[in-house]
Amino acid sequence: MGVFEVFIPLHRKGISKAVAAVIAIVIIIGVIAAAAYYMAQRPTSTSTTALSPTISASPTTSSTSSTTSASPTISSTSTTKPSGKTVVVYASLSEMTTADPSTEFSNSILWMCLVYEPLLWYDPIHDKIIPALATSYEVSKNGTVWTFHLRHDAKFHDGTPVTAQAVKFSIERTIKLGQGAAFIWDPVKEIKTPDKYTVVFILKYPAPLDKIAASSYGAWIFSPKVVELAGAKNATDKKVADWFNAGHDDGSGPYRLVKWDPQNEVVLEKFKDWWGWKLADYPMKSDSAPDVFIIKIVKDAVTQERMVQSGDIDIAEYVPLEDVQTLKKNPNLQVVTSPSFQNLLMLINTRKPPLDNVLVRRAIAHAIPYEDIVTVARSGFAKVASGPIPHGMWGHFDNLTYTYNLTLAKELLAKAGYPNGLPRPLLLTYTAGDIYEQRTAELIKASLAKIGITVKIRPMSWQEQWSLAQSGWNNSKAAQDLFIFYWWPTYITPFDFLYNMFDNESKSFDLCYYANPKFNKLIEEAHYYEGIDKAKALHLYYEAQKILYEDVPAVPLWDMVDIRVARANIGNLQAAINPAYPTVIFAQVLHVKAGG
Amino acid sequence: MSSPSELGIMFRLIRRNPVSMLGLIIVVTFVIVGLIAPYILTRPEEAWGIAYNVKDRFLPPSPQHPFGTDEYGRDMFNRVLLGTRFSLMIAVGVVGLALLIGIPVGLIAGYVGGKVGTALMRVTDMFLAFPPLLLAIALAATLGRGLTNTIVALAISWWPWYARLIFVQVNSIKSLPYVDAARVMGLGSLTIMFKHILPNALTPITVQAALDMGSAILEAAGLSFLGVGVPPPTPEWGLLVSMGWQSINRAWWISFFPGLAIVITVLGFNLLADAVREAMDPRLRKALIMKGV
Amino acid sequence: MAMLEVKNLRKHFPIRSGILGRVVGWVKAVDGVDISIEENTVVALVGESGSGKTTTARCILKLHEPTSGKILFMGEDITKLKGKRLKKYRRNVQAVFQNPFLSLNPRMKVEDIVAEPLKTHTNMSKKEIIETVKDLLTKVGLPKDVLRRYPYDLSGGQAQRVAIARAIALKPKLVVLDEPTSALDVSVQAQILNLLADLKEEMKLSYLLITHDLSVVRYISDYVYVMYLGKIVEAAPTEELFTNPQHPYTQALLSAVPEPDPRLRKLKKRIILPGEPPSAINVPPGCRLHPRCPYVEERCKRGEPELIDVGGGHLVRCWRVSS
Amino acid sequence: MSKEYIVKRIALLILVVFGVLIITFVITRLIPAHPELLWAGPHATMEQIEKARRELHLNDPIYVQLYYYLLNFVRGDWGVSWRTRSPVLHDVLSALPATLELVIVAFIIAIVIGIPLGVYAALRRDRLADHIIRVLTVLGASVPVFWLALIVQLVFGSWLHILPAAKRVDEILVLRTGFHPITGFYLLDALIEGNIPVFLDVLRHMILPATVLSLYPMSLCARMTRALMVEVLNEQYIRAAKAWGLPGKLVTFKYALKNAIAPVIASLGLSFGYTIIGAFMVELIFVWPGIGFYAAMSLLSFDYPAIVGVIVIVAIFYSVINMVVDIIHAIIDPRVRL
Repeated sequence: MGVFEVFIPLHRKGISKAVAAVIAIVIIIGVIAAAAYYMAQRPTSTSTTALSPTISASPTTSSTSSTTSASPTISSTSTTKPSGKTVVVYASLSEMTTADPSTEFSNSILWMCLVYEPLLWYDPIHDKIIPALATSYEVSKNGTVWTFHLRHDAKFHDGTPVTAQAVKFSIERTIKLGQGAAFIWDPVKEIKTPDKYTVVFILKYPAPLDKIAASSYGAWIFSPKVVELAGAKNATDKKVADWFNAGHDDGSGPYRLVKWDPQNEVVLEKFKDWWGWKLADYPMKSDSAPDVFIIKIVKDAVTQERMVQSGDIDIAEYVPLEDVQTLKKNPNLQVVTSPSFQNLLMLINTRKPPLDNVLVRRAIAHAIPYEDIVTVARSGFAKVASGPIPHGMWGHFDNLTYTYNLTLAKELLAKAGYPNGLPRPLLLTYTAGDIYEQRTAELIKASLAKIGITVKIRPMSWQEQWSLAQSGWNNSKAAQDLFIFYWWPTYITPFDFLYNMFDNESKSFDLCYYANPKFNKLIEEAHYYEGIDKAKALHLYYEAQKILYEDVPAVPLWDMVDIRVARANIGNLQAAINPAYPTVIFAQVLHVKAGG
Repeated sequence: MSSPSELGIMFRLIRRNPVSMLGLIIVVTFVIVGLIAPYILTRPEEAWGIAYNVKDRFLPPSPQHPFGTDEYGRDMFNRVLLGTRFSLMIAVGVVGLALLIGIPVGLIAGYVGGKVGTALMRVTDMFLAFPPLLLAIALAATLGRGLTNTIVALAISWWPWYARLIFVQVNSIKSLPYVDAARVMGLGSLTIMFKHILPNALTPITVQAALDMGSAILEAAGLSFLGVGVPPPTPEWGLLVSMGWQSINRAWWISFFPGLAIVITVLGFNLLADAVREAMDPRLRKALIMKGV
Repeated sequence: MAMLEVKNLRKHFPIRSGILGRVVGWVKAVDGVDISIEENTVVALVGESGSGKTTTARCILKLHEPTSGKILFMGEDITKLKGKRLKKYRRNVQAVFQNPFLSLNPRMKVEDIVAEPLKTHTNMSKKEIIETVKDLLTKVGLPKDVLRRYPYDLSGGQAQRVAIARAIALKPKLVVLDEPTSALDVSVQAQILNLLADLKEEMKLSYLLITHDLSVVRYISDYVYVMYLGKIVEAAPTEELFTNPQHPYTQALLSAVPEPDPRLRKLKKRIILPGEPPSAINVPPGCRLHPRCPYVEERCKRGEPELIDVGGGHLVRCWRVSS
Repeated sequence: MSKEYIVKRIALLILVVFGVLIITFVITRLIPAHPELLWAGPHATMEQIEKARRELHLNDPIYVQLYYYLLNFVRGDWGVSWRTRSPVLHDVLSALPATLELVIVAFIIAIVIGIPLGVYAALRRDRLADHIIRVLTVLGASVPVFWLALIVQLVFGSWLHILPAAKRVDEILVLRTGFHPITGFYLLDALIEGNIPVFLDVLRHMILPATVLSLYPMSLCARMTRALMVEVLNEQYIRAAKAWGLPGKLVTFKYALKNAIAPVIASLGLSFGYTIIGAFMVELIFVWPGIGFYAAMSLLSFDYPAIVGVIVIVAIFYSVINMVVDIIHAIIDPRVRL
């Protein structure tokens, strides 16, 4: 009986106690409700809340659970208090991954771009190289010797200067570890350091090393002192990686890592000694950049939308696209769009009848309602693809779109010998859980039905889907017919798209099983000339894409347009976004105004 | 305990109570609509997901579109209507398959008994150690999305309940004299199991199973909502709610109406189940029969 | 040689306990029983509930596997029978159970119930079967219109007639009657007993009658076995047993039978055994009856007496008789 | 209360947990064509896939795989989630308090409202109030929890702005007041630290999800209470008590409720299973950082090590709760012992 005396105190003491208990519970609920109501009435804090001085500067943040900053307190909602610091909160959809700049190949790009610097930045919209740690560079005629000149005033966060040795050290560590994006350095035979501020790369074969050096992954420069700080034997010792992953950084960027809680938030604080702050005309900095930049993990779009509306966050990575039109009307908010180099394609199994017939593939290409897909799948926030190279990127051409023409599609199908449609249903796979792929797939199913092609759509986990597609190399009959597929480049070159998806040497991702020696030769040559003769390279890339247009191994569907919704007082947001570095907000160029 | 007039008594009891009658009406309507849904659609192509209408996206409910339209401009009323059929298929499929597995297991465990019976019931217990739906979630995640897979996943997490019920029934029936009589007559074990034991054990289980269909619909919807159930563009109700979630701020109706359909249907089954449970309570029934119901 | 001979039959049920189901003891339901039944005779097996009489019958019907002992039917040990020969045995030995409603499958019509043994054991055509079923029903005194009825539509007497029809359908040699009338109204009891007696003569049947109702025994049986706690304590031809009971237990049983003649009622002395019958788990040492026996002596506690023939087929298991 | 019963019940629990592990092994290791691919995650390198293959012992016979599977579970090595890149056991355990807090509050709501509702219905048996309560409780068991969560979130969070629509606490407030979770149970932590604003804020955040989640156990609780109260009220000694002239209400509470309580607790134990699965969906919708959210996110991204971890921990938890409920039930009502 013992248990229940505690639980229901009614049966022993009789009615008065029972009534008292009920009354007490009612009162408690009442108090809670009243408190809740009171809290609801309290005005919510507005954006760019200012922190009073106590986000501590000690970079010794350890592990995920503990926070270094000893209870930071926020003084008021105004930004301009003399003692206050400006804070910008950016909501990321995904958790951060690792913190090792050599091997990270995922979401941590979000802050690494602010904490670490490469030799160069790349502005793909204007096809322009922006100096970073290197102020200038030269390339030899045959494209195999690249010389970079470093700036003299750059410092790592540990206070040591950025030198040629540090560059060599960083890149060699990345190459030796051989993980993540290390493959970008594949062309490099040797790195030489003739003097303190000059780095020379000797290549095995010509490659656009300027763009490689500006890669979004694997190109970070960090201080050689990390070996000592980590208490490690050498650069590749696991202790170094552990030291990074415990939440330490030693880059040279405008911000430093002060809190590392990868599942909840990452706090960055201005690095006062950054060389860029002092340069008057450097494009990638602002005089009113935020003092503190917080990356907060908010895993769903609807919540991000609410939080940016209430001012709990300043910039949302992602809101439901359907709602963007409404958000644009809100005077407290701004909506910034920018091209993204992520595109969606439908890979066709070119070895499985009847899709081995190019006429059938062309018929399919002309039966897809590209405009409708963009409207429904992305609420208009995408561009109808023209070739596999996305809009805004060097190597993109505007005349490679297939027209949506059902009559033509039917004619082509009839010519291929299927006047009444295909004899068997086609299996289309897409990644389960991806709403854009799902909507695209549904529309393709609906429109192909109009020319007599039945499509069975099957959402699958990426792994299953990929292994199913892989099996197509041995037995193309067993594999899927159509495969909805995203691509985005590791570093910005058309070769990345064309080689990976359409060169049969690339077994991992040429999941059209497309093999065309002529095409392979064209893109190889184009890649060769990219660093030497851009015009010639461009022409070759165009020829290659025309072959794809005729052969239709895949149907490019749309190129993503990124949306950022931010509080209106976050200035210069457009310039802080660069499609070569997806999801990154370059906080150092933001103008943060008071109020909001 | 299992005379054919049992259903008659049950029906008389249900008719007496307006709330139970409501349940019956809902269930009957659901079954009828589920059967004829594909033939009464006004926009069948939109319902089946092979037509869309971009300029009619996100229209709020109106006489023309009673449940509004979705992000493809498809009429939600037609989608929900067709969804009735999928829910019916799932309900019947899950319960049917679960019976198909559960009955033999329970029957063998109960009739054969001994080590085989104990082993079978231990296995059943292990399946029952999972909270409802959890095992189905695990299975669905492994099998991949699809109508059949959803049914299989749910049925596999479901059969132990029926195995249990049958086991208990068989255990009480197998010691009845007519089973002894059958053995003395020289009938084989299979004949005894299927001719003498099973028909007498079946009534309570089939009634229970029919009423469980409501829960099957609810659980299938849950699987779809978690993204491991039926794949789009199938207009399964749970999936429709899940799909509408994305645009709930702009168009609440996309999620609202399919959810309402689930609520009403499951409510119907549960009200009926409630009434039947009361009717099967022997004490109550005796009292009512004596009153001359 | 008798038609059915039960020799030293034992049936012990294990008692299990704990998670692993360890056997912690045994219920010695039948503990060394010998019975023999001649052709066209009625043998009764009487005793209180728990005496093992039903278990004995179930062993004979092969509803239980005996722990040890032999059951010879026409000279053949049936305890290990399987397959065709078991089927042949089944054909020869049938049963009628106590509660007619529980012994008839509620989901089958009367015609199907009675036809079932015919379908199982003969190659008769459908038509022949129906004819046979009709004959059988007539034989047990049921009207034709019951054919299409379900058991719950019948009265208790009618239902028991159906059960009897089913039992005799294959013209068996032996029918085990397990309390065939105790669930019926008194008026119906007599009818059923008469029917059974008629059938016995007509079809040359033997009965093994299991009952605790001694008036039934006296009415129908030729020979009586009395069981107590798994053992036969007395056996004799019916009249001999009723007029000259030797074992204290039998005497007590008989004293409980209501005397039909009112003049004799007052003369009859009721013998009441003190206490409840001990459970078959803890069988008392020595004579099983000694804790309750009014004539208990020292020797009764020490050793168990043998079954002694006191003449005229009258067997008694009591120290008072054997000395 | 016999010791033997508890020992037996614990032995059964161990057996069941073992069974749960075997079933999950079969489902997630033997059914998929390439478990190593699922384990390694999307965009995994060949090296990572090979590593996963080695870790899963896929080149060994099945019984060896099973041996290592069980061994690793016992050792606490539950694999690494490729979505969060941290050990699954760590993820699961750190998410557990949030869910437990939510579920406990939901159950408190369920009991506090459900039992009085059931008692009231029983006292007003067959009258209008009883019928209304009956329909409401049946409704409570018929509403898909995810739909209700979406609707209340939309109405109270987005349209009326009365209550927070997502998350566990206002993080700016956390930052401002320097709140540091200790146990992971925020209500408790806030009280320990004397941080009243955070306490109230956590409570406010909890109202919507906990209420939605409490609906099912509340319905069950009310129905059970009603049924048992009706039965107990009919029993002889209640009539006798009335005849003796005790005040009616006292009799009702003192005797009837006391006798009805044990089965109600048992039924709440049973509804725990439904509630925890409901939490998967409710947490997903309310972005509640508990095990349900973790599970739902893992499902959406097919993060197998995490899915398996969640399934095992939830199944074990459920079995333990069932055992505890059984034992409590047996203490209260010795007749139910099996």
